[in-house]
Amino acid sequence: MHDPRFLLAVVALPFLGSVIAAFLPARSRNLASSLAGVIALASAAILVAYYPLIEQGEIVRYALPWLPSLGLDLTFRLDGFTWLFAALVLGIGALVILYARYYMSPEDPVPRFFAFLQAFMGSMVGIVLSGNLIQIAFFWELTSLFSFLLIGYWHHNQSARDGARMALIVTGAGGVCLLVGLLLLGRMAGSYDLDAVLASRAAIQADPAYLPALILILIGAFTKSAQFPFHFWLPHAMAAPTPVSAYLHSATMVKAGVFLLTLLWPVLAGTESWYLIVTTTGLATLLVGAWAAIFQQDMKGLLAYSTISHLGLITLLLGLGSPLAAVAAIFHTVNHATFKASLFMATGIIDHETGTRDLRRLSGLARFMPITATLAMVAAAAMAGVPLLNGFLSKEMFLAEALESHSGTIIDVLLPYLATLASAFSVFYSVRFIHQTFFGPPPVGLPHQPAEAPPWMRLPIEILVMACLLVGVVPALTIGPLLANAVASVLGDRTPTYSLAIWHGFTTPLLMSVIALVGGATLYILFRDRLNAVERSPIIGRLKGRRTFEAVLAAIVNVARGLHERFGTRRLQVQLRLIIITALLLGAVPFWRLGYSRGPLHDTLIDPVFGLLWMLGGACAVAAAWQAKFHRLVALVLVGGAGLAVCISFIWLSAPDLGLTQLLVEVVTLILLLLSLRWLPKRLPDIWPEGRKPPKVHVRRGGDIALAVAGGTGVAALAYAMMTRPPPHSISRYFVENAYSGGGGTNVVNVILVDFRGFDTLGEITVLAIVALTVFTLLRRFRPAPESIELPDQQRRQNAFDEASEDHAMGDTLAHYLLVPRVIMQWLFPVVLTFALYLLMRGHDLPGGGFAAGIATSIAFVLLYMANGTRLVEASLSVQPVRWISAGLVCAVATGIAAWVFGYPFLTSHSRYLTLPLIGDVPLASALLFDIGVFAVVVGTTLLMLIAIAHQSIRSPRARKPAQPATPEPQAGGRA
Amino acid sequence: MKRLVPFPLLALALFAMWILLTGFSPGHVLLGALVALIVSRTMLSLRPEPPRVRIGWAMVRLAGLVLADIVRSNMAVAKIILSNPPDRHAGFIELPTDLRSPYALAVLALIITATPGSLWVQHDANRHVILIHVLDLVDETEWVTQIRERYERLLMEIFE
Amino acid sequence: MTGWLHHLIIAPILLPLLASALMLAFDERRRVLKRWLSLGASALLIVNAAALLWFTSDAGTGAVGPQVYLLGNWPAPFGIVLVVDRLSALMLLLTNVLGFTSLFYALARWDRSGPRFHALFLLLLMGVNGAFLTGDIFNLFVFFEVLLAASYGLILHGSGTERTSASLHYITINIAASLLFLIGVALIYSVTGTLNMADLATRIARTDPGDLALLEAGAAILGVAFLVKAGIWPLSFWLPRTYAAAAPPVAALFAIMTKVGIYVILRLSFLLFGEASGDAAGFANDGLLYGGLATMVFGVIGILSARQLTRVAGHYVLVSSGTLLAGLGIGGQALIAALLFYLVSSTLAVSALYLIIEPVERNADEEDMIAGVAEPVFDDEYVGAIEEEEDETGVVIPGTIAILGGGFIFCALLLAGLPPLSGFIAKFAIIDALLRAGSVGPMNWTLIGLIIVSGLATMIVMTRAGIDLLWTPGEDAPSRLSLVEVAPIGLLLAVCLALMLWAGPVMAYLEATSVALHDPAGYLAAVANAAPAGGTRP
Amino acid sequence: MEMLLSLAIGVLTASGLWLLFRPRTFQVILGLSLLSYAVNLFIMAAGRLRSDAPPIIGKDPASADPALYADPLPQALVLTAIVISFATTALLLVVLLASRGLTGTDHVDGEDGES
Amino acid sequence: MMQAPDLPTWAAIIVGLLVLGGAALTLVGALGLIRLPGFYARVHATTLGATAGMAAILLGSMLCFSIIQTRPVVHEILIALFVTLTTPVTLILLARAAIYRDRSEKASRVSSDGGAEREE
Amino acid sequence: MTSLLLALAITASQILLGLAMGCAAFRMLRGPRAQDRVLGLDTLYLTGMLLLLTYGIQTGRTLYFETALVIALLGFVGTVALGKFLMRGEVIE
Ligand code: NA
Ligand code: NA
Repeated sequence: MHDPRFLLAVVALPFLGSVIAAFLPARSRNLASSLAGVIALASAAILVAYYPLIEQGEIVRYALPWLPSLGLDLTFRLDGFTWLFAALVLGIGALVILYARYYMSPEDPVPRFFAFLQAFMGSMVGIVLSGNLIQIAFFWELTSLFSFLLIGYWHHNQSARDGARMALIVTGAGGVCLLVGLLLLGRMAGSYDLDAVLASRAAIQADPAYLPALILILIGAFTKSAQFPFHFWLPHAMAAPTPVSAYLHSATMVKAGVFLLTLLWPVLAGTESWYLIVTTTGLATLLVGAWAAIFQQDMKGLLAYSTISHLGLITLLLGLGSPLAAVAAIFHTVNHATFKASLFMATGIIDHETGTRDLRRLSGLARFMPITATLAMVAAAAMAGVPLLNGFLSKEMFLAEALESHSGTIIDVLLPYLATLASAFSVFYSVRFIHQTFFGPPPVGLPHQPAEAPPWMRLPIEILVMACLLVGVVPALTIGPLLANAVASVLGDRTPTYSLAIWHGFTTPLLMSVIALVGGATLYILFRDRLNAVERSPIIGRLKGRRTFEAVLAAIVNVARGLHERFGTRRLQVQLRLIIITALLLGAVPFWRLGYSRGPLHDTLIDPVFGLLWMLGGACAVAAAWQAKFHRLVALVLVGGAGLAVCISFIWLSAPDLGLTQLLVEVVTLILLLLSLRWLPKRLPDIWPEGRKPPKVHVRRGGDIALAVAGGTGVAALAYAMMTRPPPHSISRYFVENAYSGGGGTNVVNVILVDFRGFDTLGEITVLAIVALTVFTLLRRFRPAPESIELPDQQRRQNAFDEASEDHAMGDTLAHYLLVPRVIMQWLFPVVLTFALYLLMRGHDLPGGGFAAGIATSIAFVLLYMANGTRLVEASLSVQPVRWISAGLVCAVATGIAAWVFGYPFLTSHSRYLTLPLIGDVPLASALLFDIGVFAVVVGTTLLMLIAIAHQSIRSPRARKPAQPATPEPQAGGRA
Repeated sequence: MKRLVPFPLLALALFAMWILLTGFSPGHVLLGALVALIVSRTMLSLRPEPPRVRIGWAMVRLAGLVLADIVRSNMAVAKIILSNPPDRHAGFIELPTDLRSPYALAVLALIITATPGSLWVQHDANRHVILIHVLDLVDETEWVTQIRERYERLLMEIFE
Repeated sequence: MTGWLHHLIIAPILLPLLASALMLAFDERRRVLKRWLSLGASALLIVNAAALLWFTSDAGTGAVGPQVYLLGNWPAPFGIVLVVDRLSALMLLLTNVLGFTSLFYALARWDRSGPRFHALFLLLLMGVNGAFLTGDIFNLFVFFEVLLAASYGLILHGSGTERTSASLHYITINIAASLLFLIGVALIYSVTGTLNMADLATRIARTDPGDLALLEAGAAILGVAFLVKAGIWPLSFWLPRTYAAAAPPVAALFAIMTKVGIYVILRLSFLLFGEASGDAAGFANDGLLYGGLATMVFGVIGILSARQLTRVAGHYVLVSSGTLLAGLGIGGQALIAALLFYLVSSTLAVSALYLIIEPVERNADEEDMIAGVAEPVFDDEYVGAIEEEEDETGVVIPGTIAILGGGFIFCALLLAGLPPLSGFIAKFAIIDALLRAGSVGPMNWTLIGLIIVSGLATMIVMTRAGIDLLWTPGEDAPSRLSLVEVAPIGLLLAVCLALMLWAGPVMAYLEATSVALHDPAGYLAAVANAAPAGGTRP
Repeated sequence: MEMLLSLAIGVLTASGLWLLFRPRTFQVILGLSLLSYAVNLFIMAAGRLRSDAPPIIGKDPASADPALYADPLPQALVLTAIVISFATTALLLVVLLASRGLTGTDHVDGEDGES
Repeated sequence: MMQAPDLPTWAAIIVGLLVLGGAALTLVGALGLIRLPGFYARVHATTLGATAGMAAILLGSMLCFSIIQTRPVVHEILIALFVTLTTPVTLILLARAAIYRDRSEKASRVSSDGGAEREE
Repeated sequence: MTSLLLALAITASQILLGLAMGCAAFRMLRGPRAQDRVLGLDTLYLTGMLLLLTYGIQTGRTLYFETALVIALLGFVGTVALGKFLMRGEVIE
């Protein structure tokens, strides 16, 4: 096949299968498994179809543009090495699928399982076929994700959940490091394209970022390949269904790390740091894994540690940096995949058939399941490195390399001994694995009576064991060409001559092998009885990896919580102080850099009245600040005084509109605040007797005073600096010049509000509308505090008085109180309305306008409410504030949109004079219509808010009824 | 007419107010009339006690009396404030009244309160007694008779 | 964009305003009508935003570049202008997608937990859209107030103690920030005499040196107001709490709120204090960088210490803001483009997360779900499955859980920046840009480190939460999950998937956006040359 | 006058800030009122001080001379600001009431700590 | 700020006297607010400014603007009317409230063995 | 000359009114009881209105008239509310 496009299919097919499987019904296990199998085989078939090209040493490439500006294209790339690896992934994948079909319980909803498995397979193939560094990272993280899902497949088991989580966190974290490492690598190479990277060895190794990149990439690879000290997650991943273990821990997942190391070997290997880090890590892993495997009681645990050990071996080989070692690494990768997969599957059969994997409980199974026993024995022999099996060949290569001198360090000296020792351990646990399971007396008290597994379930093992044998016996005819392709594409012109012969004569490696075999077997015979009593591995059992993992996580969280307490707050006061401090500091920075100076203008002469005004205004403000805690009403009155000073200042500063509006707003705000005062708690005296405040309080208040004074000073300084500077050439000149000619009004401020910047006003009335709706909504569910539900003290006393005195009926005190005021206030209502209409009408030319008119109108209503009480007013008048709001908004927007009809943008005003008989020129401005909209919204909103608050007084008697004791909070729709 | 303009006095007052505010022009006469008509009708829904007012000389006489009293008491109170005589003593007086119309009572309240030195505090509708505070109380009965003679009679004439 | 099409620029503001104004005319009994009205308006807003994006990108025929709308037909520096360029079109589209999905989700039941939900919701959209469109700093203030007011209403929607208490803080803090906003605007106006952003840009270049300090002080104080909204540390403690208190669809829409602050900082810093303005710009950039890094650290700490998923989400919002601010502080064309990608992706992710939290937690057994990763799970070395009797048969996952689980995993991946959704591309693009700079400074490394750490923290916590909530077998049957709840989450995730698949064109758009931001000449020219309709005013 | 007005703004700001930092919601509301006075005057100050020059022009073109009038723009901005701060104050007030009803305290943090 | 409209001398004198007199009367009333003991006495003081003081200033204003605009300007009447209508309302309401509070305070003083009452 | 006289008279009366406002403010600050303060505020408003009227005369503009009118017509509403609150414990029943 020459069309590179099918490479995409190799990766895409498993994902497609995954999606299909996800939607299959839970019970369709035959369909799900056959579909998965077919897909794996189809992908594999495409791969096989590319073999002729690969054999010729060609590299198949297919790129789809994806993120070209960042040098990221979806690139698939197939060479000898990746072909071999992909074949392994897909081939073993197909076998695992077949195996899983029989392994998984009929009750198990396997479509989900196969969905995850295929997605995992796709991700793994994705890593292998990636022609781009980022794409590798992409699929890399996907394998972490899907392995998480696979390990946690039986998530109703605690161990599965924990194992999955640990695997994800460790490998995911490694993956992120890998991403950065690869990004650095790409930066050094000038491209993320793999071929470009592979071609820039010299540039990369000379780059100062080489070491950080190397470390980051190695962290990624080591976590994935369970290298010491990151190995601890792998044994816990055994909580996965056995087919998953067979797959993840033989050909995929853990192999991704060594795959990457092999792939990047040409550019990364050969430096001293590479040698030191990779070799040391590999060696440590090799020994630790082998040692721990000896002491496992769980068959899968033993295999897991053995996997760790073998991965260490491969890593060690890659770390050595010599081409021959690389060849051995590639070869061992393949070999390990075959025998380890078959061993896992055999373990699965035993578990399946006997109900346990405990080496201490199992015994003499060979007579119950002879075929499985045979297969397992062969595979275990391969693992131990027994001649005529594939494991022997690669281990011989390893031992030969161990004898070579690579760096002249102590590692060179120690390596032969340690390699032999590790091999002996390997023999030790292999023998134990086989002997304790299959030999000895028949087992007692197993959950199930052991029996041979169904033939289809054995078939994958048979195929794999056959492969072990064939490679072991006739390597050159079987694996030879494939390995040659792979080696050539990794090593290129550094490809060494190597021999795949079974017999090299009596060499030192052979001697080491023999020592290992004999030593391992001897050790087993010596210690076999004691092993069963071991709870955890001696020496390294103290390296409690997972415990450390959890402890580290816990420490992180505890530290985080401590820091969060320390550097965060829930308190409003602190947050407000921080905002003001920040503003003060940032506002001061420019003056600190450039210096503060007043402007060149002289102060204008102080008007004595203005001075008097602000003496009392300032006194009111300060006094209000002082009184607000214990004397709310007093503070309110004082703020009113300061407000009046502000209003008069506006007039003095040539802003009649502002004075007018501010006054009206003052009145409404005062009423609002008074309305709310009734619902606030009674002020209790200071909790500290006068003068006995704790020093902390003094300090805090002192700080607040300092901050307040600093803020006041800062704002004053800014204001002074502004006012003493000559005004810039402002855009407002245009407003004055065009207010009448273009806007049809003589009150420039109002023309700005309804025309030049009418859009602001539209937003402003929207704010009003929103706030009113919110207030209304909030008050519909308002529940006063229990002690406020009572009638105010005054009313209770007055009612009591009414009741007690003979010539008073209930409510007479109030009636007498309001008799005269009521008459006047009632008849003022139409007067105020008229005045409001007047303000509305004249706004465009003189101070006034829709807002002022609207507020005045609502004050008129408040007057009525105060005089007559809510019930009486609402019995006679029906005000529908929300309708007013709606109509006002629609009116304002419609006025704006009307301009569209004439081809002008939104809010384009139109004003002209209509000459009517008798009356003369009548100004007709669309702006007036807009202002009417504003008026309606303001009336609606102000009324809605005032009335909503006022209504609480009528509502509360209902709440006061004894029938309703403290009801639980009605949290409709809340998260209950 | 009554149906169209239910409160003619109010409408008139509003119209006058409009003209005072806007100035006299044909357009504003029309607009003012319109506003006065419409706004005065809002009182309909409030259903106030129907005011009965007799327009006549009594009103003018009352106005004159009140103005004169206000000027006089202004001087008196200013003197009190500036000299602050130690023998001044203030106090409440109770004033029985025959007035029943709330409008008449309101106008009396306005007069009493607008006159410096006296302050309407409340009217007990059950006992028909008005409570007044006086700044410089020399003779309680004199106050009572003065108010009854000078104001109450005229008010009865106008409102009842 | 000529003729009637031109009015599309203002439609994102008028459409929701009109729809909500009409809705107010109907009372609460006409719920169905209101639902259709708001959903329809919201869908139209997406179409509208997409059209604007089309017209401002190269894809649009004819009118390439920023489009200007002269309100009231007044010429540029005098009247208020709306400007839609690549950046604002992008933000509009993002906003209205979030708006639509959140609104859709709310139909499940949330819109019934209080009155006037739809009107408030649309008005929030109006405020946000307006903030993205306006080219006038005071009008920006007005739209800030619109969106804030609506957000106050929406947080309180459904009432309850926590919502009320949280909103009390939220409102107070924002009022304080608004006052700072006004002070800043006043200072800037007092020096430059203009409010139009483009006009400001040209006038600032000509500022008298003696007035410079005043101008910068104005910008700095204004900046504080934006930073409060953007959620910078230490001005953002209110944020996680407020968002957690809000109803899920509201919180999901709020995901855009911090981005409004970011947008304004982005817009104004490039327009007003671009490369030319020297020291001040450098100072501001350092501030953003350090502030952003601190925010990220605080966000990570918060994520790790969170006991509820809503808190995780809230602190993730901080991390996202911090990343953007720190990135802005470092600057550079490629980085800004990457940051914009991240902005879009993380906003969608947070929104989806807020939507999915509630149904996920609804299925959980306990109220306070995340035990926290603090408590060790393992007591010792691996012992395998030998000692525990474990059930090695899978359990059928109910459809509800499967869907939720899938959605949850996707959200987690997005947040942690893992494939296959857009979070990965965003992370890649940012780190790539940070590494591509001529010399990679220590601050670049710090930012990279924090990006990685924050991703890991998110992954750790989300894994734990997901396992606890979805995998731990519960006794109760899973509660019902309606399509109305699932569809919007799916839509958001689909958008993220699409961002991944079409990362190329998206990134090309964002790169062009970044280029235009760095060289605002096009923006300035568009505003300056916008001619009133009909030559002169009528 | 400039110095006087600056001082006035400063005093209002300082009083407002002090109240803003207090723990009782009512104090905070009053503080915000005082602060908004200060800010409104500050915006006015941005247009520089002009006495007796209200921006109400005549109808003849000659009267449309900007030099004759106080800057109208800050006035328009203040009007908008007044309205908005009125609205938000009202809202905060009602939230305060609701919070007081639900939590039983008028402390800004909803729990009575030390003041 | 020293400025004033150009008026004929006679008018200027009358206006000046009216305004000054009104202001002085108002000040006297306000002084009463300080000097007079007790709330009920102070209530009366306010009325000075609200009646004669205001009237004088309004007359001055009417005269002044009538001359400036060469037409009768009488809209100040409205202010007089409104103040006259509204001031009593406030004073009545305040005075009655004060009486009530006096009474209740006395009552609670008797009942609560003279514990210091807070202001509100 | 007459103009100066008038100016002096108006300025003097403004100062007098300013002092009157000061007296009212004194009552607001001093109390001693709430109704005293409210009375002070009411007087402050009234005097402020008169001040605005003199300002109108001084500038010869009628622009400030409406503001004065607002105080005259609506200024009392706040005082009424305060008075009612003192008497009844709430403003609108
Ligand atoms: Na009196
Ligand atoms: Na009054």
